[in-house]
Amino acid sequence: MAKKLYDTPKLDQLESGPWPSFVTGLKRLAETKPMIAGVLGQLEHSYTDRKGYWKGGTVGIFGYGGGIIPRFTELKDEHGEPKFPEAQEFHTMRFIPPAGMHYSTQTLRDLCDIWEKHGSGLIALHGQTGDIMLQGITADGVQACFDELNEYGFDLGGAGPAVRTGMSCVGAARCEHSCCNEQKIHRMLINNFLDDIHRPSLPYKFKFKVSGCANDCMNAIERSDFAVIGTWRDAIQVDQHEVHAFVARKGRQYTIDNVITRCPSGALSLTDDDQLEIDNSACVRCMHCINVMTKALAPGQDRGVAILVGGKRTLRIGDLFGTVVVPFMPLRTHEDYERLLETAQEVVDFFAENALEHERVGEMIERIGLPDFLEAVGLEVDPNMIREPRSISYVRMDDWDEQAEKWRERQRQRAAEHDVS
Amino acid sequence: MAKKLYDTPKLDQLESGPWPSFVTGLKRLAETKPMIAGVLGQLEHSYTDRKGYWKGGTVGIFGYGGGIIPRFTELKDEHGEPKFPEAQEFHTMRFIPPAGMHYSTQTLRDLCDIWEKHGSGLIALHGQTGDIMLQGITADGVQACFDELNEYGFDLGGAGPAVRTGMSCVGAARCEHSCCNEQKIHRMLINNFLDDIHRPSLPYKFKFKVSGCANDCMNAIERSDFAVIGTWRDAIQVDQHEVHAFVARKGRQYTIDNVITRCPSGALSLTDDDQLEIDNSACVRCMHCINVMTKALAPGQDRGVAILVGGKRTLRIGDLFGTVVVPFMPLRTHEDYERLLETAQEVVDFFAENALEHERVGEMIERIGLPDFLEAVGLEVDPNMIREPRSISYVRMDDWDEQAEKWRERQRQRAAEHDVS
Amino acid sequence: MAEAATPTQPRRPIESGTPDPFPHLHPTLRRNFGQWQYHDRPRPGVLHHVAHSGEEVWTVRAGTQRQMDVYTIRSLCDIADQYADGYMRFTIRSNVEITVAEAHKVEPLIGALQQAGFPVGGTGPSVTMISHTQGWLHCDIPATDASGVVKSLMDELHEEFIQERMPNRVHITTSCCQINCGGQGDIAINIQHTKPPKIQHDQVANVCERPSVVARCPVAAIRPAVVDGKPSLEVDERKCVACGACFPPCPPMQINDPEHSKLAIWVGGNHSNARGVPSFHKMVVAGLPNNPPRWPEVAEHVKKILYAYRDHARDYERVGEWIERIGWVRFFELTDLPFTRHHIEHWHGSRAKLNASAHLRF
Amino acid sequence: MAEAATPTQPRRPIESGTPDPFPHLHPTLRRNFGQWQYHDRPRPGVLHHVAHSGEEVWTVRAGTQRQMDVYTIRSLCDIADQYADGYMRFTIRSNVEITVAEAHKVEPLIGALQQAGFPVGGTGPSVTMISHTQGWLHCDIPATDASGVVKSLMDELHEEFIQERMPNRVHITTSCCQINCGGQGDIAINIQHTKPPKIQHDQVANVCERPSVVARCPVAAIRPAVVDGKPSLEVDERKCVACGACFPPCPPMQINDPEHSKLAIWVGGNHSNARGVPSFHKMVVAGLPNNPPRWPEVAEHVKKILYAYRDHARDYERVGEWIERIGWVRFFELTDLPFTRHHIEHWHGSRAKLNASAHLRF
Ligand code: SRM
Ligand code: SRM
Ligand code: SRM
Ligand code: SRM
Ligand code: SF4
Ligand code: SF4
Ligand code: SF4
Ligand code: SF4
Ligand code: SF4
Ligand code: SF4
Ligand code: SF4
Ligand code: SF4
Repeated sequence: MAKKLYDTPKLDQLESGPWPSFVTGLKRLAETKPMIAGVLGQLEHSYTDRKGYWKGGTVGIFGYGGGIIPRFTELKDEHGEPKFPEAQEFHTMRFIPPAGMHYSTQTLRDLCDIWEKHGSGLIALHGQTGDIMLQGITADGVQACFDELNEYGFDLGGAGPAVRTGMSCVGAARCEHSCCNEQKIHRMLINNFLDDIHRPSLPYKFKFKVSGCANDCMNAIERSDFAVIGTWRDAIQVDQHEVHAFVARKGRQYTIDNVITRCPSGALSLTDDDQLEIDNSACVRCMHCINVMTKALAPGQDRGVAILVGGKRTLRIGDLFGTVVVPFMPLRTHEDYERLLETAQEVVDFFAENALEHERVGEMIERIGLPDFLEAVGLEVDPNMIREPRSISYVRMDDWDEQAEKWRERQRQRAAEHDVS
Repeated sequence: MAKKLYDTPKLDQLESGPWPSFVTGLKRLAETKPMIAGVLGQLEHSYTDRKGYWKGGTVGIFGYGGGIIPRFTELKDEHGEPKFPEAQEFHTMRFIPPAGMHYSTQTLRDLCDIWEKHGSGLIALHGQTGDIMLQGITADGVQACFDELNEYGFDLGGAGPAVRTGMSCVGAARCEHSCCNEQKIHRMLINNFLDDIHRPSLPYKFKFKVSGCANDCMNAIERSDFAVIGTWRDAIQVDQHEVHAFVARKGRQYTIDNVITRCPSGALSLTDDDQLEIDNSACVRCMHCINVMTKALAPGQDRGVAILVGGKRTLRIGDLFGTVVVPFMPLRTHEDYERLLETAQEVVDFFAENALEHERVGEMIERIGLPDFLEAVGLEVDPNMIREPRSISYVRMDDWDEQAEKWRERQRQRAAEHDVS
Repeated sequence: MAEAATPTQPRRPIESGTPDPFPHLHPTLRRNFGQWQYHDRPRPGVLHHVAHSGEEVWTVRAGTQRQMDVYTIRSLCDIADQYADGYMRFTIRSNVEITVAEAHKVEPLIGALQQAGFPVGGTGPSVTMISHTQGWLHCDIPATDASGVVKSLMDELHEEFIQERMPNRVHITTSCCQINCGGQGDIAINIQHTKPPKIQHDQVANVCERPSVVARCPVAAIRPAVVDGKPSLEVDERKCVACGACFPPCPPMQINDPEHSKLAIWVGGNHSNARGVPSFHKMVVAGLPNNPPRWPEVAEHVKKILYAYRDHARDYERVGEWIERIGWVRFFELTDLPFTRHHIEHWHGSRAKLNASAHLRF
Repeated sequence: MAEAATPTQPRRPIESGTPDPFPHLHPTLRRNFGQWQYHDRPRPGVLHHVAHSGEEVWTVRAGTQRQMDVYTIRSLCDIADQYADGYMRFTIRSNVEITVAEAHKVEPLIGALQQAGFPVGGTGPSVTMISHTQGWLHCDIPATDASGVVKSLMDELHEEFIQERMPNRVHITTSCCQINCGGQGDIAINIQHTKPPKIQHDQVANVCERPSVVARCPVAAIRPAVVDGKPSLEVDERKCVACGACFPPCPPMQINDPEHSKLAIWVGGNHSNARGVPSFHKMVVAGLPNNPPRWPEVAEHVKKILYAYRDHARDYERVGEWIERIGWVRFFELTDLPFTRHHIEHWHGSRAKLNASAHLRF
C-alpha cells in the first residue's frame, strides 16, 4: 500500500542480532503506512549525518492544552520541500495506561486496532514517565483518534508545565514486599490533578510516582517530584522457622556474609541456634534482609507511606533526589487517604504559586530552604528528614525557645495519644 | 607589692573544685604584678556584665611585622579613664616552642624567669596554634623581652595574614604509629617560611601541621591549610604470633566486634586458626586495627606522607577539611624532603598571588576548582584525591583525549620505573 | 471502560485519568491482591510468587523492543491468550510479563515467547532491558538515537539478559541528550557535548524568547546581543559548559554536532534503598564517538566495566557498592580506564566529592 | 640554645624559628626515636611505651589550667626534676606529660602530681582536657569566657578525666565567639549570636574600612550607608545570620550581647581518620544562657549527652559514630532534646544533609 520504501542500509544492520528489532517492526508498518516509510527514510539520514531532523510545534485536541508531542520534519531538500513528505508530520499522543501497566489482551487489541485506524501503528510501551505513546499521527487525525480512545476509556497524559502521568509498581498485585495499595494511591493522586494534567499552567512539570517499598522499583525518589514509598513502623515480621530453613539451605557463612553484615544499620545478628535477632529501633527499613530472606521475613504490620519531594534529573542545577517531608503516614482509613491528598494539594499549590518559571519543586526547595517549605505546606519537622543536623553556624535562632516548645508540645500530644490508644 | 587587689566574688567561685584553677594562679601573680590585679578586676566586670573589654591596636618589635597580640582596656569610667589603670595594656607575645612541645625543665625555668622579669608571669601552654603565649606585657616592655628570649633561642610566632606557627605530634619521639619524622618535617617547613611568619603579607593566614599517622592527633586536616600526614604504601606489618596472643587474651568475639567488623574497607578477616588476613589493596590506611592491636600490627615499611590542603574553621563559607593533593610522597632522601619543601613553596606562592584578601587557601580552591589548583602548583591528578568522580555533567571536555593521554603516559612511566627497580 | 457518549461537535473530553487496573489483572492476582507471601525464581526469566492463600503464580518476563508495531503487540496478545487467560503487563523497563497460575504452562509459554523472538530473562541478577528514550526517531533535540543504541547494546548483552550471572541486578540507562530522560544507572550511557552551541543568528529573533533562554543557562554564559543588526544571543565560550540547556527553548543554538557530541559512560547510579541510600552515577569515560548504527566503542567500554564488576563484586553488591568497597583507585586499574582532571567535580557543593581524609589506597 | 649576641640598638632579630626538640627530649626517648614498638595503658593517666630495643618508658599525663602562672610551671618543673630527669612535654590539649624510664617511679610521680593539684588522667577512653581559647581574659571579640568555661566543665567532668570509662576518647572543644578557634569536637560548646549587630554609627567612619567589612559578610547583608551625615554601614536584619564576622574588622558592629549571645552545643566532630573519615560536628542544642561564673545549663546538657553516649555506644565508637549507628531520631529521644527547624541546614550544598532516601527509623 505504501508508495515506496526507501533504502536504509544503516538501519538494516539493526535487524540482525538476538534482540527484537524495532527496524523490522517499522518496516512491517511501512508496508501499509507511508508515514512510517518516510520516518525510516529520515531516520536513515540521521544515522548517516548523526543529526536529528524533527522540530516541535503546536497540535492539540479540543478542551485540553497538552498531551500531544508534535513533530514536523526539518529534513528539506534544496527547494525547502520535505525530503520525505510522508513523514512531514509525526506526532505522538500520550495516553495514560491502567495503574501498574496491566492489560487484558482485549484492551490491547482494541488499542492496536483504533491506533492502526487513525495513526501509524507504532506504539511505545511505555514512555519513561509511564505513558502509552502512540507515535505517528498527523494533526488532522488527533481529534478523532482521541475521541475514540477517550470513549473507550483512555485519557491523555501530561506534557509541558503540567502534572504528568504517574507510575506505580506492580506492588500489591503481585509483590510480597508491598506496604501499601500502590494503585489506589496512584489513581487517587493523579485523578485528583486531572485539570493540572490537561491544562498545563504550572511553573514546570510535576510528577508523582508510587513504590510499594524502599526497593523503589519506580525510581520514584529521583524521578518524581512527589514520591510515595511504602514502609512500616513496627517490627519486621520474622518466621524463625523459615530463618532456620534458610540457614540450613544456604549455610551460616552465606547468611552472615549476605544478610547480617550487609545490613546498613547493624541491626541484625544471628544467634548460635540460628535465630535472627533484629534491633528494630536501629533498622532503617532498607528492605535488604527482607529481599534476601523473603520467605522468612516481611515488613511489619503497622504500614503506611513516606513522602519525598523534589526529585528530578539534570537541567539547571544537576540531578536531585527527593527528600523526606513526611516520614510516615498511615493509610488505613478514608481520612488517612484524604490527608495524603491534602498534602499533595498543598505541595502543588505552593509550587504553583512560588516556583520560578521552569523551576522544579526540588529546585524551589533548594532555593527557599526545607524549613520554610515545610512551614508553608503545613508539615512538621522531624529528625527523619535529615541525614544529620546543621554543621554550619550561619543561622538566626532568635526563636529557639518557641521552636523547642513546638516539639515538646508535639511530644506531649503524642504521649497523650499513646495513653488513650 | 601590688597596690591593691580588687574584690572578685564571681571569679572566686572558680577557685573551688578539683580542676586546677587559673583564678588562684592569677591571684598569686597579682600579689606582685599590678597588671594582673587589674586584669582580675576587669575580668570580674566581664563576668558580671557578660561583656569583653579589650580592644586591639598596634604593638611590635623591631624587624618583625607580627607575633604580638596587643590588648588595651576599653573599660573606662565616666571620665574616660581606665577603671583598672594597671591593666591598661595587656599584650600577648607568641613564641614558637620546640617542635612537639618538649621542654627541659631548665628551659622552662629560664623562660619563667625572663618572663617574670619583663611581663606578668602568665603563660599559656600552649595556644591552639601551638605558640607559647606569654600573656601580659606593656608596649614598653616587648622589645627587651623579645631580645632576651630571642638571644636565649626563642623566636616569635605568626599572627595576622602570615604563615603561622606549626605543630607536629609527639610522633617518632614516643609513638609507635609514627610513619615519618614529624619534627624534621615540621621544622623544615616552618623554618623555610620565617619571612612569611615575621612579615605578614599574605592574603590571609596559612598554617602547617604535621601528624605522623592518620589518627591525626594534630587535627591537621581541619585545622591547617597544609596538612602533612604520615602513611604507607605497602602491606601492614603483621606479627601473627601476637595476633594469636591478642585473640587468646581478648576472645574471638571481642576481636571480631572491635577489629574485624570495624574496618571501614572490609579488608580484614580472622581465619579459623586465629590468623589475621588483610586485603592491603582495599585497606584505606585508617589506623583503626593498628590502634587496637598495636603489638600485633604496625604500618607497612614503605612509608611517607600524604598532603592535604585547605583546612580551616568557620569564617566566610563554613568549616572546611583539607583535601588530598598528594596521596603519597616518600621521605627517605634529601631530594624527597626537597620535593616536600618545593610543593609547600609552590602552594604558598600560588596562594600569595591568587587568593583574594582574607581568603584562605581552601576557599580559593573552592573558588577556582581543584583541577586548576593542581595544575597551577604542578601536581598530577589521582583518584585518591576524590571520594568519587563527578555526578554532574556540566563540564567542558574538549581535551578529553589529551588528558587521557597524560594519564596513560604516566602509567607507562610508572611501569618503566617498576621495571628498572 | 467508560460508557460511550453521544458524539457532539466539539466533543468534551471525558477526564477519566488513570484507568482502574483491576479489570486487567489476571484473576489469581486479583484474588490475592495484597496477600502475597514470598517469591523465588525457578529459572532466569521466571518469577514464582506464592500467596498466603496458598495460590501460586509463575510470571515469565521477556524483552521487547519497546517501540513496537501493532503486529508485535498482537503477537504478544496471541501468546497471552493461548497460555495465560488473556492478561499481561509491562515493566518500567518495557519488558513484558505474562502470568500463569499453573506450573505446567511455564515451559510452553517460555517456548512460545522465544519462538516469537522475545528473549526470556531480565530477572534477578541479570542485565535487564535498558531504559529507553526517543532519540532521532522522534525527539526534537537528540544528539544520538535511542532505539538503535538500545538494540545494539542488548544484542551484545543478550546472554546477560537471559542468564542470571551478575552479582546483583544491572540497570543500564541511556539518554540521547544531556537532559537525560533516562534515569540514574548502574551503567549509564549519555551524550556529552564538548563544544558551545553554534548560533544561527538570523533565526534567533523569530524563534526564541531571549530572556528565558538566558535564564536557562546554568553558568550564565548567555547574553542578549545584536548580530548583523538583528537581536540575537551571544555565548561566552570560556564559561559555557556545553550542556545544551539553551537548545530546547532556542533551536538556533545548535548544540548537537556529529563530531563533537560525544558519548560518556557513568557508573554507580542506584535508585533503590536496599542497603545503601540512593546514589547518583559518576562519570568514568568520556570522548567516545557517536557511531551509528552499532556504537561499537560504547559496547566495548560497557562490557569492560560490566565484566570487571561481574568478576570482582560480591553477591548483592550493585555496581556502585562494589566500587565503593574496592575504591576508585582500583576501579580505574581493573578497567584500565584513564583518570583525568575531568573526573574531579567542580560544581556547587562539589567539595563533598573530594577526599577530605587520610583514607588512601595504593 | 643560640649564642648570646652583642646587644646593638636596634637589634636585628635572630630568625631561628622552631627550636630543635632533641635537647628537650628525655634521653630514653631520644635513644629510641622512631623505634617504638607498642604501648599499653597500665592505668588511667599512664602510657607505657616499649621500644624495639626493649627499653620502656612510662608517661604520666596530668591536667593543667593552661593559663598558668610561673609558680605553677615551676611546681611542674620541680616534680619533673625530682622524678623524671628534668624533662616534660605538653600535649595539644595543654595536658602535661612527664616520662620516666623506671616503672617504680610511676606511682610516686602520680602522687606528687596529684599532691600538687594536677589531676592525673586524660588518656584512652576518657574525657580529656577541653581545648582552650581566650575569651574575656584576653580576646578583643569574645562573647563569653574560655578559662572559666573550661574550669567549670572540667570540675564537673573530673571523674571522667581521671577514669577511662567512655566508649572511646572524648574531645570537647569550646569557642568564645562564632569564629571558633577551638576545633571540631565530639562535643563542642560554642557561642551562637541570635541578634544582628547593633551599630555604633558615630564610630564606624573612624575605625572601619567599610568595603572590607562589607566583603566579610557571608550573606551580603551589609551595605554602606550615611547615618546622621556620617559614612556608616547598614545591616539588612532579615538577611543577617548574626554570625559576627563583621565585628572583628569593625568593632562598632557590636554583635556581643549579654542576653542574646547564647550558647549552642554541637556533637560528632571528629578529626581522626580511624574507621570513618573526619567529620564536622552538628548542632543539637541552642539557646542556652551565657551564665558565668559556672554556666550550669551548659554542664547539665553536656552531661546529658555524654552519659547517653557512655551508656549506649559500643567500644571504639566516637560520639558521631554512635549517633550515626543509632540514628538521629533515637539520639533526640535518648537525650530528650527538642528537634526544631533550626537543626535543618540551609546553606550552600546543604541538600547533602537532607534525607534523600527511604531510610527511616521509628
Ligand atoms: C518521551 C520521553 C522519553 C521516552 O522515550 O520515554 C521523554 C521525552 C522528552 N523529554 Fe523527558 N521524556 C520522558 C521522560 C522523562 C523522565 C523520566 C521519568 O519521568 O521518570 C525524565 C527524568 C525525570 C524528571 O522529570 O526530571 C525526563 C526529563 C526531561 C527533562 C529534564 C527535566 C529536569 O527538570 O531536569 C526535559 C527538559 C524539559 O522539560 O525542559 C525533558 C524533555 C523532554 C522532551 C519533551 C524534549 C523537549 O524539551 O522537546 C522530549 C520529547 C521527546 C519526544 O519527541 O517525544 N525530559 N523525561 C519520556 C516521557 C514519555 C512518557 O510520557 O511516558
Ligand atoms: C590565641 C588563640 C586561641 C587560644 O587561646 O589558643 C586564638 C585567638 C584568636 N584568634 Fe584564632 N586563635 C588561636 C587558634 C586558632 C585556631 C586553631 C589552630 O590554629 O589550630 C583556629 C582554627 C583553625 C583555622 O586556622 O581556621 C583559629 C581560627 C581563627 C579565625 C578563623 C579563621 C577562618 O578562616 O575561619 C580567626 C578570624 C580571623 O583570623 O580573622 C581567628 C582570630 C583570632 C583572634 C586574633 C581574634 C581577632 O581577630 O582579633 C584571637 C586573638 C585572641 C587573643 O587575644 O590572643 N582565629 N584560631 C589561638 C592562637 C594561639 C597560638 O598562636 O597558638
Ligand atoms: C517488575 C518490576 C516493577 C514494575 O512494576 O515494573 C520489578 C519487580 C521486582 N522487583 Fe524491582 N522491579 C522493577 C524495577 C526495578 C527498578 C527500576 C528500574 O529497573 O529502573 C529498581 C531500582 C533501580 C535502581 O536502583 O537502579 C528495582 C529495584 C529492586 C530491588 C533492589 C535491588 C538492590 O539490591 O539494589 C529489589 C530487591 C531484590 O532484588 O531482591 C527488587 C525486587 C523486585 C521483585 C523481586 C519484587 C517481588 O518480590 O516481586 C520483583 C521481581 C524482580 C526480578 O526481576 O527478579 N527491585 N526494581 C520492575 C522490573 C523492571 C525490569 O523489567 O527489569
Ligand atoms: C599526646 C597526643 C599527641 C601530642 O603530640 O600532643 C596524643 C597521643 C596519642 N594519641 Fe592521639 N594524641 C593527642 C591528641 C589527639 C587528637 C587531637 C585532639 O585531642 O584535639 C586526636 C584527634 C581528635 C579528634 O578526632 O577529635 C587524636 C586521635 C587519636 C586516635 C584516634 C581515636 C579514634 O578512635 O577516633 C588515636 C588512636 C587510639 O586511640 O588508639 C590516638 C592515639 C594516640 C596514642 C595512643 C598514640 C601512641 O601510641 O602513643 C597516644 C596516647 C593516647 C592516649 O591518650 O591514650 N589519638 N589524638 C595528644 C594528647 C591530647 C590530650 O592531652 O588529650
Ligand atoms: S517497589 Fe517494592 S512493593 Fe513495589 S514491586 Fe518493587 S519490591 Fe515490590
Ligand atoms: S530492613 Fe535493612 S536496615 Fe532493616 S534490618 Fe533489614 S537489612 Fe537491616
Ligand atoms: S598522629 Fe599518629 S604518629 Fe602522631 S602521635 Fe598521634 S598516633 Fe602517634
Ligand atoms: S588500617 Fe583501617 S582500613 Fe586498613 S585494614 Fe586496618 S582497619 Fe581496615
Ligand atoms: S534524552 Fe533528550 S533527546 Fe532523548 S528523549 Fe529525552 S529530551 Fe529527547
Ligand atoms: S550550552 Fe549550556 S552552558 Fe553553554 S550557553 Fe547553552 S546553556 Fe549555557
Ligand atoms: S574563639 Fe573568638 S573570642 Fe575566642 S579566642 Fe578565638 S577569636 Fe577570640
Ligand atoms: S553578623 Fe554576620 S550576617 Fe550579620 S551583618 Fe555581620 S557579617 Fe553579616
